[in-house]
Amino acid sequence: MELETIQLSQKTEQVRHQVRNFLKEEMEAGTFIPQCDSWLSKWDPEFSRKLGQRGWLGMTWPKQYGGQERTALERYVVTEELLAFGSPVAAHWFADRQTGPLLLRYGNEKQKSEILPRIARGEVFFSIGLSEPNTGSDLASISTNARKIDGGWLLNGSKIWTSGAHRSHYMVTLCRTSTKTDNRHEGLSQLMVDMSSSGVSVRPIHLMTGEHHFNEVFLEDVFVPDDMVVGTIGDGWKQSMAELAFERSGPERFLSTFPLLVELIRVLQQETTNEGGFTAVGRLVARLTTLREMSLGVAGLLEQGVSPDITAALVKDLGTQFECQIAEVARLLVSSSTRVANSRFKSLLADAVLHSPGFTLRGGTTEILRGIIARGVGIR
Amino acid sequence: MELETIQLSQKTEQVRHQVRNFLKEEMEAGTFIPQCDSWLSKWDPEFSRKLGQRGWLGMTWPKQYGGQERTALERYVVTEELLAFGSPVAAHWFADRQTGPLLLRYGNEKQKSEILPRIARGEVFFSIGLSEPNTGSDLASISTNARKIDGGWLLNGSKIWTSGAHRSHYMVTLCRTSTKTDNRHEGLSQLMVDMSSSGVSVRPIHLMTGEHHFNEVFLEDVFVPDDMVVGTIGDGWKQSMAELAFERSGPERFLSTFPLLVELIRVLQQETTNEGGFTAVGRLVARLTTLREMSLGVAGLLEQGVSPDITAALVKDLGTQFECQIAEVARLLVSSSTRVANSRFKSLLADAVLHSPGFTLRGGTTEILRGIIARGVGIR
Amino acid sequence: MNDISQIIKETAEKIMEDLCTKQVVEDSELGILPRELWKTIVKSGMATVGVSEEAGGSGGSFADALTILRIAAKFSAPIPIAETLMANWVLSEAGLPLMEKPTTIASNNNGNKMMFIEISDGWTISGSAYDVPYARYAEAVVVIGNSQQGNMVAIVNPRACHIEHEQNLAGEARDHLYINNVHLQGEAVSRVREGNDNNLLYRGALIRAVQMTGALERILELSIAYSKERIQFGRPIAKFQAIQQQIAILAGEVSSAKTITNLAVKSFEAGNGEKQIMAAKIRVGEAASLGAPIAHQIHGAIGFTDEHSLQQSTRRLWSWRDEFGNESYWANKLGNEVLNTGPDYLWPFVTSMNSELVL
Amino acid sequence: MNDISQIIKETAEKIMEDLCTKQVVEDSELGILPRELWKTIVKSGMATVGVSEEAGGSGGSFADALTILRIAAKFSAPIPIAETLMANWVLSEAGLPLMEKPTTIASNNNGNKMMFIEISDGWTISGSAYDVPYARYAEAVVVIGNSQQGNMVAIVNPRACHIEHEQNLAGEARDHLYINNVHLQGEAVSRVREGNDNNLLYRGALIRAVQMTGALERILELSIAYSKERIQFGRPIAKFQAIQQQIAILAGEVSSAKTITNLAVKSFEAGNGEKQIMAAKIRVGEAASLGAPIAHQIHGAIGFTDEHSLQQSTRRLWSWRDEFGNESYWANKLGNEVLNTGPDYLWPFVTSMNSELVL
Repeated sequence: MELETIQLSQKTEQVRHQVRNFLKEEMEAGTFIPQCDSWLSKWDPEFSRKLGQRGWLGMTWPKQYGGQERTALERYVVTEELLAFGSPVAAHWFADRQTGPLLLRYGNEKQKSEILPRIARGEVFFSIGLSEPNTGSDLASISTNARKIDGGWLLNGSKIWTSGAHRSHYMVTLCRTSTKTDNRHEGLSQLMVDMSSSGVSVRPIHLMTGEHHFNEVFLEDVFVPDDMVVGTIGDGWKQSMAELAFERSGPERFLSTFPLLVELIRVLQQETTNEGGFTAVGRLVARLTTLREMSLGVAGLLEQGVSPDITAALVKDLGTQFECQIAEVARLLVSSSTRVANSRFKSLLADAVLHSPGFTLRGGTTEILRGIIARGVGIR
Repeated sequence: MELETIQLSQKTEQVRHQVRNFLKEEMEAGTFIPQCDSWLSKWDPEFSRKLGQRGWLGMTWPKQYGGQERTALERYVVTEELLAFGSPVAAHWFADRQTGPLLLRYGNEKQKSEILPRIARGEVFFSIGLSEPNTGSDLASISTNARKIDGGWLLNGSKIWTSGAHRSHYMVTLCRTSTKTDNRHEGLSQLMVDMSSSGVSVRPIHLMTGEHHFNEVFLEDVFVPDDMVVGTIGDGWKQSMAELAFERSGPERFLSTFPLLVELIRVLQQETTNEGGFTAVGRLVARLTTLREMSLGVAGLLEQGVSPDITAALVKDLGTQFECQIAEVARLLVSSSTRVANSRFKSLLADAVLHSPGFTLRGGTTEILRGIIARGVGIR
Repeated sequence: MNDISQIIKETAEKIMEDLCTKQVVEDSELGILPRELWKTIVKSGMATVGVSEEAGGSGGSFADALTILRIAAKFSAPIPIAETLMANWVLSEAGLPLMEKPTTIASNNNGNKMMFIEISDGWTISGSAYDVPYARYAEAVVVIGNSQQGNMVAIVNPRACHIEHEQNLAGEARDHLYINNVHLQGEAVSRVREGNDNNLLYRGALIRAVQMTGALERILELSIAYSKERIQFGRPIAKFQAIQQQIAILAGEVSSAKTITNLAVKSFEAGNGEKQIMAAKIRVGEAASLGAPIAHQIHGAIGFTDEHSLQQSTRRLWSWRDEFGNESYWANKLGNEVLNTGPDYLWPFVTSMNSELVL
Repeated sequence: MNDISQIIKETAEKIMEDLCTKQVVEDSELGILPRELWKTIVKSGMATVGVSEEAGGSGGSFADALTILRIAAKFSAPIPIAETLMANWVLSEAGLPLMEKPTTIASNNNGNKMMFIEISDGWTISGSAYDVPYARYAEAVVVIGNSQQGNMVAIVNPRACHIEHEQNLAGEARDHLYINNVHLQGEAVSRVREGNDNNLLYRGALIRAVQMTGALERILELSIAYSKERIQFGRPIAKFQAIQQQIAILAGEVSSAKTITNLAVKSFEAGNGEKQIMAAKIRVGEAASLGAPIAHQIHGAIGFTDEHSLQQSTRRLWSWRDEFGNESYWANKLGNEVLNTGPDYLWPFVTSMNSELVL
């Protein structure tokens, strides 16, 4: 579990500069206002297309599939800049982070050549169809199933918590393609569902904030042609797990509330001396620096083709707690009895607080992650 | 789990006054200096005898057995004053808290009339022989055993973590008196061992501080006469568990580091304005007040003959964490880079830190207590 | 608990169970005040508990009134019952008529400014107040403010005020209210009896502590129930030790909140509750901050959607912990008091916490 | 990691395994300095790593030296290797002869006062220093203090000092040292090159962060091993979910400590580590404060007795977190810097943390 310290190359830092300048310009032009949790909440296809135009989506993919053949660390830097500025990246998020790499690794040629370039241009968006109403952390218990018919599969069941399903073009759907055996991980497959297919219906699930990002997707006799099977029939579990490990250690696991931290500092700057504030901010920055180093270290390993499951789980466990911690520190430092002139602070704090329950649940709950870590250190 | 707010009577408050005055006088006379964790660490038979002379040991017991027939709340008040002042109460602690009530409830007439008055005078001290090297939290797995012989029992085995065994007169010893069955709680009994018996040997276990309070007691063919059996042969488990519930919610579960809090305030008073310090101290005092109310509430229930296992477990779980928290807050508030003139603070902090690992282990670990609570709320 | 108290408690529970459903709470966020719930509450006399019958109230103690608030909060009741009760205490102390209509209070707390000026034929009132609970629904605003003659109180018609809609995290109305030269007759204005801004702040803090305690009870009940129902890996999640340990922590927080709130209520009733209220607002705020995330963690994603009522309680906890002073605010005040008291009087300070009570 | 670094690491591990047993650490608390361990360390050249061979050192980088300290700390090595290494860096920078004898440093940090006064035939030094590591065992004291000519450094014979024995929570010597008009020849005193008091404070903080990281690795290893051995309720406690979750938390803290310490070491080596060292001392201190109780909770009572070596590591963690500035001290400093940098430069501040490294 010892990570090498990553030094980012000059070239990588140049990319950072470009992204940072772009974001400042967009912000000044009023394209977006920094938001907490923008990778879940702020869906802006126009913004995604701009990123695509600049080559900042699908960055690491082969040029033949619309990519830029940049390094994983260059992609990392782009991602962290986008998140640190709280920019509206929800539309392309899952396609760029998960579906692209999945298709590159397991997809057939048609999928790769037709879909990847469109993802990289910020034109095609994906949802991930994993959870079902009764699964929760117990993913292998899913019951959505596909029956083989002529030329494809007939899909029935439902998926829940599918972010953006009401606006995305496809959903990669984990389903059962043969009956359950004692080994529950067998007989699962991944099918790519065109969301405009007949038999697909989407029910919104509103968050407690009133926002609509999540959905329940119902699949009734949805036809999925053979060439939309991802990878190998029966390998769905293995493929999905590889996908999940990818999503655990990115900067979205500790930067979701970073825009609030920025605003907290703005408010504290205006206050008279606040020793408690200095100390609390210093601790947060030390923690943030550490998390970023860990996350970068994992990215470095991924670049070398190593898949550091345990460390990735550690980053997510510690990182998502850190995201909640920013909110707690912020509210305690800014006395509720003093009127806060800064309404940006108030609204960022509200978002951070109301989104925080999701941080430690999505992508593997704290309990599940700690189980993975325990197994990693050899005690489970 | 809702506790009634307890109002202490005038009479009870008078007792408090007497004890407080006594303690101030003793402190001024140099009899003792306030210490953290004094109920484990500060053994002073002379001090115990003084308390006995004033009627502050065995307070609730019948007069015929040397008691004062005072209320449980009066005893509570005496106990909390003794602990808040960090006075040297280790010698009589277990005899007064546990053994006395045990004998009153289960002891035979001889035990009650001969031993209780001597405990109440602060002349006879007890150890508790429960844990064994391989038991830990799994008490029912003990293997110390007693074989019936003419006129008594022959005891073999060993006990560990027996506080004060090297200085106490008796040890109440949980042992197996018939062979193990599927129900591991059957066949256990409590025998009272005279520590001067032949076959008893005591090996000191030194703490990391170098202090000697704990021991391992070896029992080789120790003869225990029939009249030293406590209660009924075979009922040892039930009797011991009742005893443990008694010890969970007293003020010794949240006041062990109180003398450090007093000294922290002395140090902070001398510093220039320290807003962070005010807030941290305010939080600690709010927490302390809450714990004391809960503990008093349990004492009130015990007075009514109710045994509130869950709430007692809550008090111990929250209280022992609070004891650790005082140490952590204290060290962070008093900057390590400023020289602390107050050497009392330094030494109390050292004691608190080095004793803290014991707080959340003794009398039921955090994990065990939370299991009890979970069962209490109906989910286990 | 005496008989009357028991009756008040049971009545309140019955009313809430019947009329304060998840739907009612939901609708309130769309701007629908549950008139039937309000009417029933008023008819049962609950809007004036804590004011003696001689003074036109329903009798009962402050503690009884707070019991009603705890129960209402447990059900997330979206009505200004806390504000109306508090208003009636202020009115009765000032010798003004009691209110049975939805009422709110605007005072000089929290950086607000309310000014009474005596003129030839009565008074004019001007000022602004932020985060006034339920102002948009109120049919009366009890305004407390300064004047050259000391603190004054009066009932103002909300239609004479300018109201901007705002809300807290729970979607409860917390409006900004502006009063511009409202003219009142002399007899409609009264001097605040002994009460002052500070007193209102303490009362508000106590009320929020009581309400949070109710909401905490609720999230514990919901969490226990959900953990027994929800099946994962072939068994109820309540069977997993990690979940058991979390629920035990939550139970500890809820129990702590109840205990310190009860102490504060009893002390307040005895006319002596300042430091107990501080301790309660701090400790209950901590319980809310630690407890709400645990409840959500146990419930999984469903808990933070509008499909489950958990979030109605947790959002209230997150809002209420910051209203009338958050943990830091009160901890700073209490810590200050402790440091002024000094090290050698710390223990007497702690033991004095429960030394003057009405039981 | 290059070949030389690898050799240094393996050599240090081998020496510690062989010579730094639990007994050796125990004996040190009785006042016995492990001479053989020291001699072996010196013979292998480890006391002068980080000083170039041209300057009389063993070569290798600062990072190599810190690797040695991390390994020594993992074994709780009761020798002044950190102090001697640091002393040698200071001496080589000042052009004074290196030390292979046990050496310690007394400087103006931490409220100490050390004064150099130039006289006709050299210098006199006077002053006092608190908590000087291993002073009673040292055969040389490197004293750094003020003079009218700036900061000066010199090697002082401890026999010319008055030493009062004190110790930290781990029983490591932290003595008070008084110097009264010690006279030195002119050539024995040198100006401190660029280095200053602050520099020493940062170096000390880095060293303690590195040492804590070593101790944290140790307590994680011990906890994992113990949880697999210890049987309760018929199975190893490692099989209980509550224990697994605790060990996962501990693993997270240890991993965090390693990561931030590595960053600080690399940045320091690049001559640029101030803010990274701050972050490291804060975060590693937090890891120590959270991790040590978990390790003890897993070990049960045996862990806090002298029969188990866990406490040799945890007591060091508790001591070292407070030496050279605790978490609050550095967090205040770092927070101040962040607030001065301002909100709009916070993110660039964070990303600059790893922008200048030697790898």
